[in-house]
Amino acid sequence: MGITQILFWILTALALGSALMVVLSKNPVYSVLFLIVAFFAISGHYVLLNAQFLAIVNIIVYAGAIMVLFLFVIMLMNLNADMNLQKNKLIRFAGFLAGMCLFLVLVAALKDAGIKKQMVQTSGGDIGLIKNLGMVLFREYVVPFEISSVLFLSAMVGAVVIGKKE
Amino acid sequence: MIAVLLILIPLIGGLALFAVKNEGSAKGIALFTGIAVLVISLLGLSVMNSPADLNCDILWMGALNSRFHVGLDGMGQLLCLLTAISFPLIFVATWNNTYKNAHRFYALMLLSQAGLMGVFLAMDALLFYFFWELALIPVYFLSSIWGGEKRIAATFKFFIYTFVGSLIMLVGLIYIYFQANQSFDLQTWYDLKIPDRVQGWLFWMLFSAFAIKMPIWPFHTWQPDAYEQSPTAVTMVLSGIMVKMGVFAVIRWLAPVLPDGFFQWGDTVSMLCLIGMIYASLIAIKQDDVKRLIAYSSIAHIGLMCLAIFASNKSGLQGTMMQMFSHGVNIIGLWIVANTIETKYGTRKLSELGGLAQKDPALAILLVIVALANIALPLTNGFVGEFMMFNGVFSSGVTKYGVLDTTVAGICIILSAVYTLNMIKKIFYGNSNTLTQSGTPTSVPVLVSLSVIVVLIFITGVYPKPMLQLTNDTVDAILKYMKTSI
Amino acid sequence: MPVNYYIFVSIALFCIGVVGVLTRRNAIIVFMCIELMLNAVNLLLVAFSKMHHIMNIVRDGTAGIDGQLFVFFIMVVAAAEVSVGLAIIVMMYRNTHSVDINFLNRLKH
Amino acid sequence: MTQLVFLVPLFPLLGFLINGLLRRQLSKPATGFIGSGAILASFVVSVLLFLDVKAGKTGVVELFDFISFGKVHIPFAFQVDQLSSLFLLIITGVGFLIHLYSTAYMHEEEDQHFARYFAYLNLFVFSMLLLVLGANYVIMFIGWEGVGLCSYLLIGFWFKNNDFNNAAKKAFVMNRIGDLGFLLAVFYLIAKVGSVTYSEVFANAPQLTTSTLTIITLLLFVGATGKSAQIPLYTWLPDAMAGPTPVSALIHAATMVTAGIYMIARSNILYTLAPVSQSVVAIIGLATAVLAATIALKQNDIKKVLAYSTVSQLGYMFLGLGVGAYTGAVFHVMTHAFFKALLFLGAGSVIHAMHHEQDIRHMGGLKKYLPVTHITFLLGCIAIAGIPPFSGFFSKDEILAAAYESNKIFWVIGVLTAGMTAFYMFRLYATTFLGKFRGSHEQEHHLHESPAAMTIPLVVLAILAVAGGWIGIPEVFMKDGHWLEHFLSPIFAASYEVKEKMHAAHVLDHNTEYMLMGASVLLAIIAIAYAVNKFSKKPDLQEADGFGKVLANKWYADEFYDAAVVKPLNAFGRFLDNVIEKSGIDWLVNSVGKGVQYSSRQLRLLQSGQVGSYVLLMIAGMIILFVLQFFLKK
Amino acid sequence: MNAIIFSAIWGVLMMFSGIFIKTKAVIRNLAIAGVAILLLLNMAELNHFLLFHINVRDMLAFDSFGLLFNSVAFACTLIYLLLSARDIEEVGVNLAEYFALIFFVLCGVSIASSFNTLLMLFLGIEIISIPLYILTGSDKRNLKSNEASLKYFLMGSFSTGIMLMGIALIYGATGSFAVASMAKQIDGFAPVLMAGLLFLLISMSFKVSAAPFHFWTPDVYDGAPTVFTAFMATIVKAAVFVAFVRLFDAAYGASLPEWRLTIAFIIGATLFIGNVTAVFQQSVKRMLAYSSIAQAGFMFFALFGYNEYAKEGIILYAAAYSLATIGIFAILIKMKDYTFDGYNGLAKEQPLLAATNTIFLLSLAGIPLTAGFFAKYYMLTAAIKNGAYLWLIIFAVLCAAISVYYYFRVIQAMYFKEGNGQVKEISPAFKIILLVLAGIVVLLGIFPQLLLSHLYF
Repeated sequence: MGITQILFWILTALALGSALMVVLSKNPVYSVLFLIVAFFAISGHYVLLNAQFLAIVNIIVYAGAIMVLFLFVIMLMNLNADMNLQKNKLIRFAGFLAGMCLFLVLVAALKDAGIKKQMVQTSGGDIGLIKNLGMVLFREYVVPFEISSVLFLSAMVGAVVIGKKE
Repeated sequence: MIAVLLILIPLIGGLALFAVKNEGSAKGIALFTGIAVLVISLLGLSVMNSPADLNCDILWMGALNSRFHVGLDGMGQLLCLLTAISFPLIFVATWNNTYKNAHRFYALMLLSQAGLMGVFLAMDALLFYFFWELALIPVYFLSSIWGGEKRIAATFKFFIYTFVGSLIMLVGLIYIYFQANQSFDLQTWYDLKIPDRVQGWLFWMLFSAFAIKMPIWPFHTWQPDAYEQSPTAVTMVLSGIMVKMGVFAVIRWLAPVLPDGFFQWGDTVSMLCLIGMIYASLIAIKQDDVKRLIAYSSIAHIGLMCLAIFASNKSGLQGTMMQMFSHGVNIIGLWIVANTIETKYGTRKLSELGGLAQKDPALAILLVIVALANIALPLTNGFVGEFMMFNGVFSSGVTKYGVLDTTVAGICIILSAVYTLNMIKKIFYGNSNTLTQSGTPTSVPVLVSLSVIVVLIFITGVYPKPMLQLTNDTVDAILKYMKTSI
Repeated sequence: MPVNYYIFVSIALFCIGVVGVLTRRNAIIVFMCIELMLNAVNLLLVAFSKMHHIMNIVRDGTAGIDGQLFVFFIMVVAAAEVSVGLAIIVMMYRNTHSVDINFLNRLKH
Repeated sequence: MTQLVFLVPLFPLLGFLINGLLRRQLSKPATGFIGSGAILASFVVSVLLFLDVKAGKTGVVELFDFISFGKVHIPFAFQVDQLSSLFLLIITGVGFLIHLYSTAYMHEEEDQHFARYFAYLNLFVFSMLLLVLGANYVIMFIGWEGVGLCSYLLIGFWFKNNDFNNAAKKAFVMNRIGDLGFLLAVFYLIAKVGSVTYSEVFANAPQLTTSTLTIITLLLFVGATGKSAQIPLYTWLPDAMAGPTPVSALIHAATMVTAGIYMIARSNILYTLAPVSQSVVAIIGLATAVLAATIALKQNDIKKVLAYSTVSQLGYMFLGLGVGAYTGAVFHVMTHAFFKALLFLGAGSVIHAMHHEQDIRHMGGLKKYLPVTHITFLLGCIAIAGIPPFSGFFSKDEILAAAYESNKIFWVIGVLTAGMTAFYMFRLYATTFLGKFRGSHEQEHHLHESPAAMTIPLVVLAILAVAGGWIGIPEVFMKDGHWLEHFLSPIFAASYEVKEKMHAAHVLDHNTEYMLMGASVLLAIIAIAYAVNKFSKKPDLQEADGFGKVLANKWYADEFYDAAVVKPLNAFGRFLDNVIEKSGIDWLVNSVGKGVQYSSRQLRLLQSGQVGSYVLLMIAGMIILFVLQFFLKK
Repeated sequence: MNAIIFSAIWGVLMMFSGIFIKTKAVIRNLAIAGVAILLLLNMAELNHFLLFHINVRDMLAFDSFGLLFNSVAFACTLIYLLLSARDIEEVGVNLAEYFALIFFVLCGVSIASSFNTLLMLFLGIEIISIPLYILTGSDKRNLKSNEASLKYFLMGSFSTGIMLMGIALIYGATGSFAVASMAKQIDGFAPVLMAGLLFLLISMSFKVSAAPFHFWTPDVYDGAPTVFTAFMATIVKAAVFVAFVRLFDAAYGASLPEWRLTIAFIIGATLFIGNVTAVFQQSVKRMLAYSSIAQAGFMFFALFGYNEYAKEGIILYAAAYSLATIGIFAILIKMKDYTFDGYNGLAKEQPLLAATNTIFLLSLAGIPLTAGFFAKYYMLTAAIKNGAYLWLIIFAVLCAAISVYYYFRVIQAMYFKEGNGQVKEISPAFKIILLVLAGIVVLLGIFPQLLLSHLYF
């Protein structure tokens, strides 16, 4: 087992564990913090896959910007100790069960032997570098890039419409 | 040309009537339109009866390969004539009825006429379905707006019931469309050979719509309620013409198109018809409401027609056609009387009436004639049709049970006498009571329309030859496609 | 690494997100779980991207790069969604002083 | 002349139309004149036709195509031959007399009802003529149903009385039951022969199998039982006495009820070829004769007695047909028409005089008040009792002789019935005309002989009742005395031919025949003597008891039908309406609607308004789809 | 391309118009003019007239199918704005922003109808969804609107997650996002592809509110301001369907028989739940929400029997359904009482409204002589042509019969029941446009090829 494998398993354990904690934490603030941990773990996977750009963006955008926004909102609303968990144990259990079932079904559906042969290149390949990504993004993907500006515009207008005091 | 006019005139008349607010002129225009249609229909029978005059075939929807193909064959002529005669009669007979928003009433009446004409004229399956539904909508509104107390529920039941049937029919029609190499043309369908097994279930898809429309037991329960609750003028349309749509459709769109399915299920359907006939007759005997009585009697009569169609021979089919016309005329006559009594005495209960023959002898005589025609007394129109139908059933070559069927159906002849005479007795005979004491002779329009009906009854009853000749070729053609011997 | 490892990890993360959506009532936490689901997808996309890269590197030097670009677009959209989503949650909080997703329950049946 | 046969029914039809349409405008004399005149005109044409036929000129006149489909053609055609021309004479002749009689009898009615009466009566004659004249079974059926209709209309002529209406309805419905049999027979003919025209049917009859013929003839006979009031469909006829008395005379005695006999006589070849049917006809006829005679013994209504007597006599005629005495049956039809019409008209005269009293217990001693009526009625009674040389004797004797030939038991029962007939007729006569008057004073005060319009027909009919039999004097009395048999022989020729083929003809020797006649006449005389003796002095006024009560109540036949058929049918109808229709089919239909609404109410609960449960359900849906797509799909 | 660019530009324009223009009428007219121009430009592109020549690198494909649908969508929007633009003013103060958002949605619609890669599909769907979250919650003081917005947003994002999972798996299996390459996968990746397609199918089903992923629909349609419900329930839903059909063109079409059972399940559930639940509703608005679910069930037949009839049919269905529903909503907005009883006696008070409403309802019910008939007809034809699953088709027509029940309840209330249906003030122009709309519905009901023949130019 090489270093890559060891790192893979450590990061995976970290990601899954913190993801579970997001769901299980009673305090929303803890949830946010665990989510940030999970994001870092995922970024670690990106690094492992030599997707450097995404690793950085993930940390900056997700862990940095978005999660801070979440934290900010939670703090603003002073929600750190409220009715976190569903009072109805039955529904909670049902939810958990449904999630597990979904997982099992998906695993059962995808456990086909054929896919095991395909390997993922780790710590190599340079497509994840900013230079290469940028080249393709602004050549091939310029139309979607521009169109996503419409998305931003509408999100911006929306946030204003919703947030503005009348 | 004739065919198009038959649809177009009532359509235009109906649409124009929405704009006429005055009740009197609305009635006048409606009657005028009705008579114009009648004239056109007669023209088609007499002078302008070359195929070029009678048919019209233009492309309607290229993508679907559907054509606006309307035309008149013998059976079409007969039913269009019935429709054309019925509406003026109905207008005249209900001349003294007053309706709120009369112009709309008459407009919708004429629209339903256009729809009915379309059904009888369509030579293209999609067009046929189109008109099949279109005829229903105005009637739904007519009944629901101007009907009796429980009109909304009753007519809605009627609507849903028939709608379910026709949707299932639509599925069947589309299926055949693909079988026929994407064609809706009637002739193409006639030449089609669909596998037996497919025909077996396809038959029910089409027949369910027709059975509900006719109606065949046990799909009939919409009918008494609808007849009872509709304004009588609409009931006349419903029972006089609309139920014929079902019979007509079986002859034109079912039997020649799906002959194998037709024969496979012939005995089953015949049994339903027979059960329905006996059942309806027995219930009719116990009815106290004139409208319901006539409604059940109609079920029994239609059952016989359906039975005769399934006999699949010339006598049965021609008898059915004859009877479609006769029953249409006769039952309208019965409704006219029912309407007259209801408007005058405010009741339809047999038990509350009596002794009207003293007060209103003319009406009594006319009713007796119409009622007797309805129970097929010889020399009236009803006899010719029923005789031929019974004979057809009896000598049917496609079933082993012809004799049995005829005998059981024959019991209805007896039962029909019972309930008809009961009705006559309870309305007209006996002593008058407080309600009927104030009776006055019937108004002229009613008498005129009834007289016309009586004249028709005798003309077609004594000398049915022209009508039989009219339908002769149609029947031969249909039998040819059904591949049974004539 | 075999690709099925990544697939199952992603699915696991995804399902954890789903369970979170199912079991939590705090709108913000629910939303966070949805973000977790998106991240699971991102991880999967990157893994596939590298898988396709190694499969097709001979034919095309930049093979598999569109997977990573797609992740980029997902982040973009996620960011936009977050801005709108938080605005909606804040609006609701303003009106009801609650972020319980079941608190408002006027629309039903 | 034959070509003008259409005139015969045309006159009554015109009479019907004129009287019917102008009933408010015409005065009574005008109406009466038109009504009777139309029949008289027919009678004249009939006589001319008869003469033609007698000269051998028979034929079929085709007026127009009535119904034709495929290979089947049913023309509207009239057949003029011996049988039909004879019936024409009876119908128009007796019919005219009764019309004439009616002008006086119905004089109390209002103008329009008077006209209505004559219109109906003319319509009846028209239908009856169609029945007789038709050259095929369908035209016969037209008349067949038409007379039924007229019978219905005339029985219910006084429509204010609901009992009368019910009687009318009963008559019509029972006739219809028979008609169904008739129709089925017609369909059988069409199916087997391809034609309903007499000539073709009879020509093809030998080719048909016996079973087919048996079925056809039995079905036809069902029709006859309805129209001619035989077991089991006879109960309408006594009730039909609700109609005006001349109507009873014309329709329910002289003409309509004999339609069944006419029909079988017409189809004689079919019956001859189907011996089973013949036996059935004979047995039913005899049974009816006995049954009706027993009932007549205890009836107190003057018309009811006559009605049961009619049923009984009709039974006789069927017996005659059944044993192959076609001529005899037709002969009896004719004589019966004379004397029964006479009796009914006489009864009408009595009723007229008694102000619509019909119960003989309230009569008595009318001899002196109504001399003409009395004499003619007595003649009629003697004729029906079968005393030679009155007409009834000849015709009845012919039937009895044939019965003896066929089966001795038939003869024995027949003779006993004849004795009963004599008994109850003279019971009637004695109670009515002899003894003391038992009615109210007011009635007595008003008693008077009827006007000439009524007595003239009585006299004419009396003459016919006495002398009518002389056209059929049996061989034993006079060689070639049976003129009627010669006249009708072309009609029955085929039958006789077949019969001779089947079993060697053995004609009764003269001694046996004398003996048979003697027995029946003797019995009749004894019965008459006993009856006159008993009832002229001490009429039987009490309610009957014991077996007599059973007879007085007509063997409880009506009650039996009511309990066995009418009530169950009504109950079944109610059951269908209330249970099957309302709580069965309609309930089912409605519960589809209710079911949709119910599931709507339940289904909307899924929409709980909670995001958590929505997502849960969505996940469940996803799992289902995955399972479907991955694991269940074939 | 004309439409995408122009709608984005006009959206921005509308955004700024709120700052510079204070008169509501001008803003309104500007928006209407924008849609009209949009419509014209799109028609022009349908006739091969392009404003811009942009190398889209196969990310988008402009074929007559998508363009024709765009035209239908824009025309519907135009009618919608003509009928209901005044009512938008009553929702809140941010009039210009609402219009801007509508234009952005239209931009998303244009993308969804012409995408050629899953990336564009994703972006298109998101561009449609995000403004709708906002519009749903635009009635800020109204708790129902808040609730609807939150539910819509949470469930919408959730389904976005599912869609992305699907796209990721498809990418994994095929190595490309291009629609054209979706049919073939790397060896051994068949289950991955199928799982991906199934995820995609589920999320698209969510967007078109097919059962069992429809739960958001009634609540959101009910809670959103009625004017925006009208927009969401018609144009947007149709657009997603068109996107769905495009997806089927390549991805599912190749292996359609494999998908029939799943789709049949969805159709059955959708028809049943939509129709049956609608029966019980007391509010016409909520009934229309369920009705839209039911109609989606019928539109699904286009996917079920994917053939030439399906493509023609979905356009016709989109037009028929949108036009009729817009009309019904426009009248509903004018009602003072949204329950069925609120319509009682409307025929007497407002005969024209009642008459046109009747035509629209008949169209939804699929009665001949209205566009709705041919729409349903095409769907049935498409399904029957394959000859399989006839029971499903029978079930569908039975459900259509149930739909008559709730549609006709409105007609019954208007015509047959006593009462005086209260309406707000109605301008003559409104009536005229309604009449025109009804005319179009009837015209398409007699000559559907007026619309469909454009598909083949």
